[in-house]
Amino acid sequence: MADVMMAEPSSSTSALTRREHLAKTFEAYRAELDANTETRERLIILSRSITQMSKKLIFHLHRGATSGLVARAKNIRDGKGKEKEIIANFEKIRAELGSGESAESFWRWARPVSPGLEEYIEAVSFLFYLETGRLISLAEVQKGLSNPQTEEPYVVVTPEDYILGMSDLTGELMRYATNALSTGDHETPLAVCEFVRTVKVYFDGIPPYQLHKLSKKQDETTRSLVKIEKVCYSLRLRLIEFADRPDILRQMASRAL
Amino acid sequence: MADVMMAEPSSSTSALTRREHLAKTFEAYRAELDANTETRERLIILSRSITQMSKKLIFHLHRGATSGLVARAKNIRDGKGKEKEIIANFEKIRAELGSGESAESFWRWARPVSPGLEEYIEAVSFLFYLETGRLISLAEVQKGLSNPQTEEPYVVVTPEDYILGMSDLTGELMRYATNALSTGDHETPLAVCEFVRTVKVYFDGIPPYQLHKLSKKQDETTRSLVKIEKVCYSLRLRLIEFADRPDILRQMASRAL
Amino acid sequence: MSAATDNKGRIANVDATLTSVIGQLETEANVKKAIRESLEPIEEFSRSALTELNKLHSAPASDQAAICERCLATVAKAQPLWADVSKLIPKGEFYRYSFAIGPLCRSFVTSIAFARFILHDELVPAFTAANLMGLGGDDTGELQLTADDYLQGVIGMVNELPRLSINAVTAQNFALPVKIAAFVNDVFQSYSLLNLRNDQLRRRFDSLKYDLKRCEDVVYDLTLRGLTAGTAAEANGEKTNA
Amino acid sequence: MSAATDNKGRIANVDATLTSVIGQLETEANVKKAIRESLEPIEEFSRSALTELNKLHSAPASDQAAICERCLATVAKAQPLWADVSKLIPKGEFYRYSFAIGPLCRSFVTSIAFARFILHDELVPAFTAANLMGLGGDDTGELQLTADDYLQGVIGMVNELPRLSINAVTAQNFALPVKIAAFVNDVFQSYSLLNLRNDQLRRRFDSLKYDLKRCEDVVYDLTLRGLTAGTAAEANGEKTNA
Amino acid sequence: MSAATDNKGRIANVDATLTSVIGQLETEANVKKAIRESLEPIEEFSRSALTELNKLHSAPASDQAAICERCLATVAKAQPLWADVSKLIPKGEFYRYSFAIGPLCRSFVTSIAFARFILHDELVPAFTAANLMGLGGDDTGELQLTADDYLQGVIGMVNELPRLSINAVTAQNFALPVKIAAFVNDVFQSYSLLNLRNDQLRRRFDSLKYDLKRCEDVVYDLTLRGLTAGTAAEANGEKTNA
Amino acid sequence: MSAATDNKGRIANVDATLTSVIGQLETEANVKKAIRESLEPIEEFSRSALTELNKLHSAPASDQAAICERCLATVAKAQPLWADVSKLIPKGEFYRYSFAIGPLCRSFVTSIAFARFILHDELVPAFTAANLMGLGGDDTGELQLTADDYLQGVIGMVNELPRLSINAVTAQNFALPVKIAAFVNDVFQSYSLLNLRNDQLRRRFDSLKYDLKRCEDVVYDLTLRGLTAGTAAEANGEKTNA
Amino acid sequence: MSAATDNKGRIANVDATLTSVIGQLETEANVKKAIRESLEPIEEFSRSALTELNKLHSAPASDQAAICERCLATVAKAQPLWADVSKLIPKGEFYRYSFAIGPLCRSFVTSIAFARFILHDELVPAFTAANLMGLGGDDTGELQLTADDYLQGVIGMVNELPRLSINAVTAQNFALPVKIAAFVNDVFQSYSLLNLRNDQLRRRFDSLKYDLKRCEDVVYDLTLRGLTAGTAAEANGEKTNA
Amino acid sequence: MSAATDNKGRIANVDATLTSVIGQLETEANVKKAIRESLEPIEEFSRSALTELNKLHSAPASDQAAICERCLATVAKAQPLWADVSKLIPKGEFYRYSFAIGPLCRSFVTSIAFARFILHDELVPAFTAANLMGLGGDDTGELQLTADDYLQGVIGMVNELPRLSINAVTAQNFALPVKIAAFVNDVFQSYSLLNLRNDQLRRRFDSLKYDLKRCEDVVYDLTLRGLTAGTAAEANGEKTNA
Ligand SMILES: [Mn+2]
Ligand SMILES: [Mn+2]
Repeated sequence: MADVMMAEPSSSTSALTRREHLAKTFEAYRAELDANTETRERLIILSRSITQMSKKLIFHLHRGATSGLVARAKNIRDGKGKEKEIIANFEKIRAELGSGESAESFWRWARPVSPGLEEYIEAVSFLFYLETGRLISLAEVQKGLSNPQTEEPYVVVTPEDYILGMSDLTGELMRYATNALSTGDHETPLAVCEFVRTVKVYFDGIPPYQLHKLSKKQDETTRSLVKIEKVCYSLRLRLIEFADRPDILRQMASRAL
Repeated sequence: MADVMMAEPSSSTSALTRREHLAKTFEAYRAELDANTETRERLIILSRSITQMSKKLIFHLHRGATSGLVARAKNIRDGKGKEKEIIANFEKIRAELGSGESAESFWRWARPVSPGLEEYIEAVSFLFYLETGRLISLAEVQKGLSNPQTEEPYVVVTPEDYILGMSDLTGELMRYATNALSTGDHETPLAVCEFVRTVKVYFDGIPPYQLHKLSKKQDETTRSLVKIEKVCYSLRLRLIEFADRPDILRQMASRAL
Repeated sequence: MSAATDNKGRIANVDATLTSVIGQLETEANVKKAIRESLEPIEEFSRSALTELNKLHSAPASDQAAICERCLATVAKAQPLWADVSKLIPKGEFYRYSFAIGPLCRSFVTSIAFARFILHDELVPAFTAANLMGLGGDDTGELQLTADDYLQGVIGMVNELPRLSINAVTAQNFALPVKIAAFVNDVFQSYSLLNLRNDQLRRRFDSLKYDLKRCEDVVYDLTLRGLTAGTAAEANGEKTNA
Repeated sequence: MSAATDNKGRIANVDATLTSVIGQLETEANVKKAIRESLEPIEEFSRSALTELNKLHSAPASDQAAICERCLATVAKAQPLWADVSKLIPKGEFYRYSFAIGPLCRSFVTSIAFARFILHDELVPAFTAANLMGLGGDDTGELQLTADDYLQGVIGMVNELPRLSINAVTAQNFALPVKIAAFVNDVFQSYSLLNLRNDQLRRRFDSLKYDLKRCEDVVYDLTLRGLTAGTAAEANGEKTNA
Repeated sequence: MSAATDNKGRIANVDATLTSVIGQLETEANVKKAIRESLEPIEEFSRSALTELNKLHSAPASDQAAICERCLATVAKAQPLWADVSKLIPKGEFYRYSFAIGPLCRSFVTSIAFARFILHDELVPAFTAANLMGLGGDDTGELQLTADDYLQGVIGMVNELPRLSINAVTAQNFALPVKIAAFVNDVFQSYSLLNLRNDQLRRRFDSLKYDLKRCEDVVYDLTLRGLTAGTAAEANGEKTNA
Repeated sequence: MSAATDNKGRIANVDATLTSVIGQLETEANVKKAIRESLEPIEEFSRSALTELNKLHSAPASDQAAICERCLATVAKAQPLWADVSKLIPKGEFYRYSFAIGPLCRSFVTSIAFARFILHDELVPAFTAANLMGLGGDDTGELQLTADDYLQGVIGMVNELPRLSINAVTAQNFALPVKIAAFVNDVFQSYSLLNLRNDQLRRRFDSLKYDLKRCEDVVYDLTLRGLTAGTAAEANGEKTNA
Repeated sequence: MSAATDNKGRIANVDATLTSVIGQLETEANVKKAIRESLEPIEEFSRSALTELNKLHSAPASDQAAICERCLATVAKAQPLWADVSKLIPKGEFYRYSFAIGPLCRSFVTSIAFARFILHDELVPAFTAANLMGLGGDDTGELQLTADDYLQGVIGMVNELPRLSINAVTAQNFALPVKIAAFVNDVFQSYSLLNLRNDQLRRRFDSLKYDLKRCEDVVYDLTLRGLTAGTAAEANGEKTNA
Repeated sequence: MSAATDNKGRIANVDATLTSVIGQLETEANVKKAIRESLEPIEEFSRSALTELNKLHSAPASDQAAICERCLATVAKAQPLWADVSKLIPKGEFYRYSFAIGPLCRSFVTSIAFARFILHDELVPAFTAANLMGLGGDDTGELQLTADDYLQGVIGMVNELPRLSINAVTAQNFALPVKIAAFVNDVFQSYSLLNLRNDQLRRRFDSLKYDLKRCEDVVYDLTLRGLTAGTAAEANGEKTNA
């Protein structure tokens, strides 16, 4: 037992040595983990702010979407200004991640950024649809989120992000089509219906294992499509009833504006 | 029909009048809602930051909790410094809400603030327990979160917040008791066990309808208590086996430090 | 021995602290309960006001004003009761208990806005609504009609209008649907000005567009059949005076 | 007619855009699949390394070094295979696929740290572990052993030590438990320096304290029965040389 | 040795106690099963009654009375079977098994109330409904139609009316929608005066408002097209005097 | 005119019918509320009894009997209150309200079975438990302790025993764990012979196996350290003869 | 020494036993994988068939027959592939793998039933559906279309009909909604006579009532506007005679 | 008129089709019910076998063989009953009903493997287990013991061993824990060499590691106290040579 007693001091000295050595290493790990936590927090804040601004942009666009041509053009111009402000936040995200050498790090931080990114894609695709009647492409979204000079992306837009964003777009289009009906606009619902139906058919073809999150969103898209189809249905019934009184139809439509 | 046609212009003029009037009112509402959203976002950021810092403080305290007396005292001193930094964030929350006249508004924003507040209460009560071996009281928590001059609270701590925070404290005490056992400290587990058991008995007496969130946390407290009781059980078996060899027990205990 | 004393001291401290905080919790629970009970008689009036308005759907046009007046009179009867509620709310804590008061406020706004629309073809301002409810006086202290409750209450009222429009046609009252459609259109455009979060107000706002569509449809139907002649002028002309 | 053309144009645009993006999605899915398949033979080695180490529990002390060497040799056999994985990962996208690579890295760290502890009584540094795995060379490109994977892998190894400590006693090897307890104590204190989030690492760290307790208990048991005499000196003396 | 006796005693005690209690549970399970089986033939009649009523949706107005009479006749056929159910229920335990009997009662009330509304334009009282089902006699013992089941059955019947109203129009029967709207309005008005605390019932009753709207929509569509001539005046004109 | 009469008649009929039925529902709701309120003071005693038993976990062996006696005394204090509950329950409707009474009964059975096990090393029979609660007399009418509630209460008590076993060791009471393990073993053995069809109960009873294991673990730890001398032989030695 | 032999013997025995059993499991896993892979090209056809049918929603009446023929042609293309699946299934083990085959069968039944309804106004019998899929021949062995899969497929098809009815109106095809409503009514009537015990199927079938309502609503809208002339009389007039 | 014929034809077609298919479903439901009932008496024997084995936990070493023999005898009594089950299963449909038969097979395997381990220190092969159950004869047709059920049954048996090890110590039987630990180690080692893809089985097999640890703990406790003299050397010494 004396041996044990004697062994103790040397044991604890040597333990201290290894422990001290480990402590130095782990203090470096602590610094790294703490820095990561802070980066993540800053990115979450930026992402939340992008979400807020994108939601606002969508409301803004709905406000102008059913106005007359001139007001509509101005609304879209203003919308583009708001979009620029959002992009400035993506620039800040890029600055947060560093650039050039450490470009890869975007993937490391994709998770905290993605909620904002998805909402932005929804907003920008709505803006694009209202302006051009077309579906924005992934390349166009990515271009908007890249440095205009260097073409370096602020954040990378994956097909997943794009598809999920488009899926949300169908919900906004449903609102747009329904609002349009009340203003007597009889073409928008039919165009939107065709558009959403096409998107849905394409997305239905994506095997679930390739994009798990889509299946829940497809249910939402289906609900939106059914609502749009009902709008088109009412519209058809109305057009039939007014077939011999186009004057009244015109008058009612202008009344709403 | 001509009547209708004639009625139209006047109708739309008057509609514009009412609509313009409403627009002015609702633009004011928009400003109010937008301002609320921004305030909420700023509070969420502060609350998240308080959560992070409180978690760090808890880790810091665990690091020193099983050291020798001197190191332990220094650890607690350092911990108090960290607590001050957290309190500075609560001061910022108060500044965000305005003071004096608009003091009421805290209740309006309690929801975004509460996650950080709960985590802070957990941290400060752990600090207090390590320093004094006592349970911090609601009044003491509130005092720490009040302006030292005016005694105006930065945020109001409700009995709910306090109780939920104490419930979380039992989890940290469980970790503390288990860590203490490995360092040969035979008193801490027994003291913690008695402490947690008392807290649990009191909380068991709270009718569920008075504090709905507690029941899930009580399950967690029960799990913690059972773990502490197992630690005490092992401790008892060990003490019995070493009853005639207190020297070895002492030696082993010192070895761990 | 000092350890034993320490231990006893610690336990005593725990006992005292927890007993006190659980006491506080109970006090709060009692305040909540008292507030809820003080709201019960007011809820009774709120229900009566809505039941009164419900008669609009089967009443002839000539009875509508009287129904609305009775509804506002019922709302007015609740006014003195708010003071009792107010007394129970500690200073500065209105928002702590607004979860219990809010739904009731919304229901009153719905009734008031409905009656005022029928009577004056207007969207009652929040300030006026609060006054009619009896809030904002000296004896109702911090009680207030929040913007959110006002905005939700108004939507609740718009949700009733498609039904009224349709029943008006059944009762051969062809002026009311025109008046309703113009009003709902204005309200919808106003709400469109807001930037909403994903909360209840947003969900309720989303429902407005269907109400608008339905009310417009009725006007389409009437116009097609030449049933709005004259009445449209009547309804709109009045509106400019309101 | 221009509307019709417009419409056709719009549909064509939608078709082209969606076909392209779904193609990209598929390409990605294929990359993911290819990476997973390229990892399979490596996983085979990882499993073998762990199975080899498993023999420590029933082997006599004299065989332990050989077992650990064989384990490290197995790990080494996987080295050239990482280049195949690396080739599949597009530049800058390591973290995009780390969800698939991470678990494997952790498992290797567990094996390596275990073997190196038995052989050299040390906690293998992350840099060394990565080298032994074959990461960090020119042909493994951006592949890396992340701090998180290293830290989790080490805990996975510590989780095995209480069992080894107990089986060592059964096999009359009384030196190893003392060595283990000292090591686990050092590792635990090191991890205590970290501020963890509520993630998997935190949960695994929480488990460490029970391992430490169990390992200490064995030393208590041996000390009480005077079974550590000499061996303690042996184990600790060696440690200072390590 | 006394310990041994104690032990044996305790084992016997535990055994006897548990065996007796679990025996009771088995008996109860058997009663439940027997009751369920005795309900099966009654369910058959209940299904037939509903299937018969289902024909109302596609039948001409002239066939409706006959359909309803056949429905009530089917209900009557089930009357003698309730005695068998009653015999299985131990004294004082009706409410123990009401979870199994209730849904069936509701379904019968739905059929009866539906048929009586078509035949007599009335809301069948609970007492009458119970009689038509065959409950309340000497041989049905404690079996009873609870207030809750009656109300749920009535709501179930009102839920069917909007569909009938729409199909009546398709079948060129323009009088029925007016009669239906008036009836649903009466039910809804009476209900809204009452302060119903039971939550599940309240939610179902609230659903009536939706049914009422749909019934009113049909009357609106008919009025607009002048298809309610006579009937509308009859039903609505009088309502205003009420 | 006859239509008008009809209409008025129908409205009156609907009104009368619904008012009467909803009146019944109100009455029932009031009975429920009254019963719940009458149970509140009893619940207070039930909570006190459990709090008293909770002291067993930290008490020395010498205090246990006194604690259990106090627990049973608390249970006894509730006896006269059951008569108040009984008066509120209409004849034949015990099972209508058993959802409110059951949980309380289970809690009492848990307390009683716990105390009786500590005092007399027995599984209290359902009949005795009911008597100790004060049920089964003339003044408690249809109130009864159902087999299901009794069994659930017993399981609830057994679930507490592993914790008590562990805490007994901490409090240096080495006889209790042996007694507990033998008792839980008896309950488990008796149960496993029975074919329990009730699924919820079956799942709870299956959980007993886990409790039994934990109790056996404690006895194992004591045996290894020679701390069961006498008691172990007593309980186990005899068991082998059984 | 005999112990050593025993030990070695036991290890060898354990090893041999487990290796052989796990080998069997591997074989089964491989069969499963092979079956799943053999189903993939068939799934492709199944998806194409549905995509083709999807065009019905926007096509004019004149294109419908062609769409349905193309759909059935696509289904037919899958016929020869079933033989490959069949070869993989060991004798007597169809039901072991039906979990993988079933969903595909349901999807085919949905397509076939849909196309046959549009083309021939019939509910395709299970036997015919199986034939069109290519099941039931000599080369498809034990493969079969189960009653459950057939029924679920049929329900899946009926669930699509309300949407088609609405889109038909948009596309100015006013005959189809009448045909659809009559068909859904037939399915619903037939079903409601049957006593389906399978709970999942029952719930799905109950959902048909909601589909029926939606289809009837469309016919109502058309009737009101005089758009069913001819077709309505045809379908409904006859129904009343049935 | 031809439309009328068509309509009637379609209704008849729909009716016939659904009636036939739902008839098939009823038949299947009846087969399922019959199988379940035919399994009940077998389950009785299965329960008895397990209850018999349960006595091992408190029996002295000398009684163990007799207990195991009685257990196997009980299993044997169930043999003739399987023929009744077999007769109920239509040709080729064993796997359709294996969900009901599987759990019972697993339970028998658990009993058999347990008894054979105690008696012969072996892992009973699947073939032998099936024979002892009475499967595989001419009269049991397609009934079989699947590899999956066999393995799950074996794991179920290993899960019992830590408890037996601990109770053996309590009963002063120090040889059994050593034998158990060696056996569990063998099972675990054999398994860890295999690459098991089946997820549920994998998870259960992973649980074995926990069982192994507990068994090793017991041997550790005995070794430490010198209670394994002879046996430990016997079992462990040889293991190192293996
Ligand atoms: Mn959106
Ligand atoms: Mn915590």
